[in-house]
Amino acid sequence: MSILVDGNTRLIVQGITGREGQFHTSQMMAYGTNVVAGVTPGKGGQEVLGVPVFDTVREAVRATDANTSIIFVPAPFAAEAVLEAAEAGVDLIVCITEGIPVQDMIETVQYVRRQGVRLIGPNCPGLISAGQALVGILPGRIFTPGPVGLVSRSGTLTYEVVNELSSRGIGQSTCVGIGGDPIIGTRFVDVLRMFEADPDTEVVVMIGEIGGSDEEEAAEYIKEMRTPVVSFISGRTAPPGKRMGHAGAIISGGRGTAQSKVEALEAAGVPVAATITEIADKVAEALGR
Amino acid sequence: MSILVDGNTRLIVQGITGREGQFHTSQMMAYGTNVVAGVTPGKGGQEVLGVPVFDTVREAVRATDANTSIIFVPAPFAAEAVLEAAEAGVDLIVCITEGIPVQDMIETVQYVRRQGVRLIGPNCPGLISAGQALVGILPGRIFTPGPVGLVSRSGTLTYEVVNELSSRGIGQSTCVGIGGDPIIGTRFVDVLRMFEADPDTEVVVMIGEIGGSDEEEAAEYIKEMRTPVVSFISGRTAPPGKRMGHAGAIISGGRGTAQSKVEALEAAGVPVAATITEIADKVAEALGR
Amino acid sequence: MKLIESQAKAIFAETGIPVPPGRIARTPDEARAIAQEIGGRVAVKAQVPIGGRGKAGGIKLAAGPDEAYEVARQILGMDVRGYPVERVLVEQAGSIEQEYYLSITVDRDRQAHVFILSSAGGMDIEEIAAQHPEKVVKLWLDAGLGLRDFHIRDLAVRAGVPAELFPQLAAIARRIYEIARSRDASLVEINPLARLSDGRLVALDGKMEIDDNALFRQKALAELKEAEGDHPLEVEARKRGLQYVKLDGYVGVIGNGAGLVMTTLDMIQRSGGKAANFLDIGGGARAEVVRNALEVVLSDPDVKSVLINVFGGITRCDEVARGLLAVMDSMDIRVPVVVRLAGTREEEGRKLLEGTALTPAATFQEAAQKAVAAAQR
Amino acid sequence: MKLIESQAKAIFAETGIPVPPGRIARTPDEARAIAQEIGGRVAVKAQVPIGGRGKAGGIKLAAGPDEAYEVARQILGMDVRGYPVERVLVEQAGSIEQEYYLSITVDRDRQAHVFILSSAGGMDIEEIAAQHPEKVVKLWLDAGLGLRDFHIRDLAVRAGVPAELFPQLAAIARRIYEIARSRDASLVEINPLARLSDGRLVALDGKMEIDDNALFRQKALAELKEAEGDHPLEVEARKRGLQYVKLDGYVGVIGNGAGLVMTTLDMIQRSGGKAANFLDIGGGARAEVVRNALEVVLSDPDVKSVLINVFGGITRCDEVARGLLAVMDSMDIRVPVVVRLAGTREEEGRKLLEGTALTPAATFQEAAQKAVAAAQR
Repeated sequence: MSILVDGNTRLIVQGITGREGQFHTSQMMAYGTNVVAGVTPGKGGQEVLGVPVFDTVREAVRATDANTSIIFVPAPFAAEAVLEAAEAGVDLIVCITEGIPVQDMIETVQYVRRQGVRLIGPNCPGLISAGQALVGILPGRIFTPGPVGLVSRSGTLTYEVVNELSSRGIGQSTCVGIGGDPIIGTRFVDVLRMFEADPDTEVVVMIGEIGGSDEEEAAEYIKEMRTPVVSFISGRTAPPGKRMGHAGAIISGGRGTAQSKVEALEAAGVPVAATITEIADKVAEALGR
Repeated sequence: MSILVDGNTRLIVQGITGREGQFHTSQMMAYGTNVVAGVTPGKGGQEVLGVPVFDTVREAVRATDANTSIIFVPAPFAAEAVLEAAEAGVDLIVCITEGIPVQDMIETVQYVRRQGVRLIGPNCPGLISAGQALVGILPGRIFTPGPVGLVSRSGTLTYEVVNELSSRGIGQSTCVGIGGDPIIGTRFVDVLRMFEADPDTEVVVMIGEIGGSDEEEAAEYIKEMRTPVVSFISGRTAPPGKRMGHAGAIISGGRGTAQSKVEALEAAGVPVAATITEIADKVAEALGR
Repeated sequence: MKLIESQAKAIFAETGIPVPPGRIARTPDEARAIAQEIGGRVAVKAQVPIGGRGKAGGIKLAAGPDEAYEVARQILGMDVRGYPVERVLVEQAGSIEQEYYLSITVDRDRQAHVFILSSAGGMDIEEIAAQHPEKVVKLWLDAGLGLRDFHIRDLAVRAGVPAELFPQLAAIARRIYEIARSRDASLVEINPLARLSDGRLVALDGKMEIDDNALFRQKALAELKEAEGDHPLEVEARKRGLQYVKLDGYVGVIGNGAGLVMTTLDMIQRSGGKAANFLDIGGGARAEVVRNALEVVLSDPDVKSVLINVFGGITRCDEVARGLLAVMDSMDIRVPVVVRLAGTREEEGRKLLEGTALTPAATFQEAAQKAVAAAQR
Repeated sequence: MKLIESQAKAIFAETGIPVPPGRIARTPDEARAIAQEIGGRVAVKAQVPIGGRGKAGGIKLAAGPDEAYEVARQILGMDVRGYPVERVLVEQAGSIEQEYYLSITVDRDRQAHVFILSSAGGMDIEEIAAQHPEKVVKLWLDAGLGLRDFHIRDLAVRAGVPAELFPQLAAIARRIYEIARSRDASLVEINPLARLSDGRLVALDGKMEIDDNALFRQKALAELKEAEGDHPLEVEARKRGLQYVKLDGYVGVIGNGAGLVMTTLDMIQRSGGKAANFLDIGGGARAEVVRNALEVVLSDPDVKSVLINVFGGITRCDEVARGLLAVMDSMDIRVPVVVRLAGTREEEGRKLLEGTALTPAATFQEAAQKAVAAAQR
């Protein structure tokens, strides 16, 4: 099993006619994801990779009964694309686009939440349920089905971890990249809840970084979890007050430092790995291998 | 028993220092309602009728643990008063003020709904649980405790009905005036649900009028109800397209006419009385008296 | 309050919604001059606050200035469904390829603003909605989110509006939403929204309704309201702050609370009579309000009897009685007046009226019957 | 991007937030002239993009023009925490009765704008918040509802602001909210917001942070950004579209993905070294981007070795290798460069680099160790 996406996922690609959208659609289809429609305003009636393109998400949902949408729309229009998908009635929206203004996302995240729609991202690599469905830009090749759930604020770092796990014969259930922006639709604690409810996820790896207090909040929830969690925090040596690419990685005051996160997690009984190999060691340990 | 208000009601009066607010506060207190605080911006620290006045609803709630608020604030400021009460954490807001712009109420009703707060009104007489609590401007004197729940879009007409019932020895549980404006916080169907769940309400009287399709919607729900409902529709002879005081009472097209409402109710098995005396007759019948 | 076409179009033009060039004429000569100025074919349209002008002959085309003079002469002074035509709008008549319907209004059931768009504009939209509901598409707005471009695209696609019109449609939709918000309009309607042969979308006709409750913050519109008005008695009642509607019967009605007054009208009909008006004095009315109300009702020559029906909740029956006595002191009451007082201080109220020319009634029914009988005597 | 005091105050003034009269001076003579113009006591304040100016001697009062000349002479050219002072703001120094703190910023945990108000302004607000949290009151806004007057009243009452200041405070709060919205400011801070002896509230100091992601729609502010910049290498990197931060070590770092790069910095420290920079080439980088990145890192004189750490997901390792080869063709590489390529097309990438002067590494750890060792050799 898995969380969020699987063989029942019926996917719309918003921005399918763009370079990024088209490339990743081909990758997702190659992985076996059921891409049922594309949306690009003004390009309704065309086809991309054999997938019908519509002018609006509502039309696409009506015609194809899609339940999930992934967004590759340029930053100035991406928040609107999320809102459109939320109103059109999909259950899950994955926003890959990076560089969306914070203000747009505040409005969008608040709206999507009250509509009861799940948003992953923005500025995230999406998610993958190994062997079932890829809804994102993750390199499907490195994933192998298995018992480890991953949730991360950082894309490439996650691939490193997955690569290490797979190379040791440890497979994954679902891997969710929640994105590195300050305002995101789904946070660590939301995904941890889903993994906790998934009978096939035996261990969870949470890959955090400096900035915000998502990890601290997650630590509170982990105290109640039955499923063991292994963690990693990047940016331990980042100097205070410097931006490290992710707007999220800003340290302000005592909150959001690597130290505060590591302490909170350790207080919750979570092993915090110091290196990527150590993550895999601790996962193997938790699995009793 | 009763719905919405009772001996546990701890009431704030917003606009307590105004003429209306002060007069009705005295009436509510005389009826036995527990008025714990008043709010008038800029008049914090004063007392009115022995009730402490605060500058903000939040302060009033913190100081007195109030759970209900009634609003006598002038129309241009009334919608904001509702929003303030909703953010301050009361459970029930009763807005007496009439003449609030529709646009303000659209925004307010949508916001209050998503905050999960119950709003009665605006432009309504409020509500009373006979013998327990009066939160509104209804003439407490005419009510007597008993098994009949009333819900109405019209104030004075309701008093007529209550007067008739009481004079025949038929008492009331709670009487709710939902207000005659086009945009209101609580509609017939909401109150019917509460009466249905109230073990002490044995019969419900629903007093509707032309305009909107609240009564038609209520008729759908009444089909599922165990508690018998007696109805009355005013404005049967009103000419189409004329405004009859309540902005609500506008007939447009085939919808919202007295005929459409009477037909929907009769199809749901609801006796629709033609006169006020007939309402009382049908209630007596339903009570088996 | 309703705005007529020329008022709505003035607001459209101000907001940037394209309307045909044109102006108001009060005489055939003015119509000729305007047609001359515009050049080419013009439409001459009666400006009255009621629908169905076209069918009633209130809208005519003219090929040039002389014909404009002629049709203006026909229309000015004619009577459109009870409204005398004092002004016509003379405007350019473009070559129409397609007519759309576009509006924003308030949906009381969904408690939201709703946009309505149809490719079958120009005709009666309610008829289309009843017979071909699929041709009239709707979209409800979240007040917190407002109107977004994707909303307009969604509406347009569902209504079958061709993609090349999206940008024009979006601009117009944004503007009518802006009008609804900034002017407290509970209805902004463009019908037809015409696509001309040059591809432009133009508002050929417009209607607007302003929320009366919001006039306190719509000073400019409130002034229009003063100036316009419907029946002279309604204008007079409004000046006195009364909720009054003129009806076509002969029993004058005064009561407190809209529901009670409507029920009183119903009861008059049940008693075989016909009400001359609706008049709600509201809650907690003082003697002065009652006096104003009775004066307005009595100034209606159609009124053959008056029924005053008050249930005292906040309103005190003795206050009502005092108001009635004040009128009797100041004017000669030419018709029978039936008074029914119940509720708060009903005893005191009745006592005050004892020995006057007013006819007391104990119940709602009795009051209606007595008033109808008195009128028919 | 951060705005300095004078930039923030220019926006305040434009929006209607009261600021003291004053202007920028670049020389002591200019400072004297401005002080003369203003009259009375003035403050002379170093304009640098960093906090703690006061403590560093960058803010001084002057009783008149001559003293303004003198303190400006002291401040201009001084170094405030690494930033040379090229400009001072000379402004009227009013008589302060009370200092408040007011700001709006983004709360990532609550996913909302948050207003912060304190009666203990003027000092370090974070210290006050830590030691006396009850003195710093917060209010989170619903994006759909926005800022309402009752919000400001609520904040003011809780922060103990006297009622007579509500109207001024409300006007200022509405304006900073307006700035946050219209200018995509993720922080607008007024500290202190001073109540002068004449009762007026005035913004004595202001800070602003603009959301870099929104610069595409903030043309005027984007131009300021071009002009300002921090470290020259950061300005250069920004021009080339790279996410670059200058650090104080000696191992140059290039990687793809912020998390991976940060972990690389951590690993360098674990291996006993110190990173010279953070540089993220992002996802799916082409050869051109890699070339730009390496050129920027190599132009830093502090760099003693370079570590290139790429995990190919979308990014293709062969593309990265081609970018590296291009740099080697065009410039002389003066320091050891360690390259670790893993993931998509890692084989192809490694093969391309075989036989070059670049040092290959198989794992993350190995790469860090080699780079640190090479730098220390």
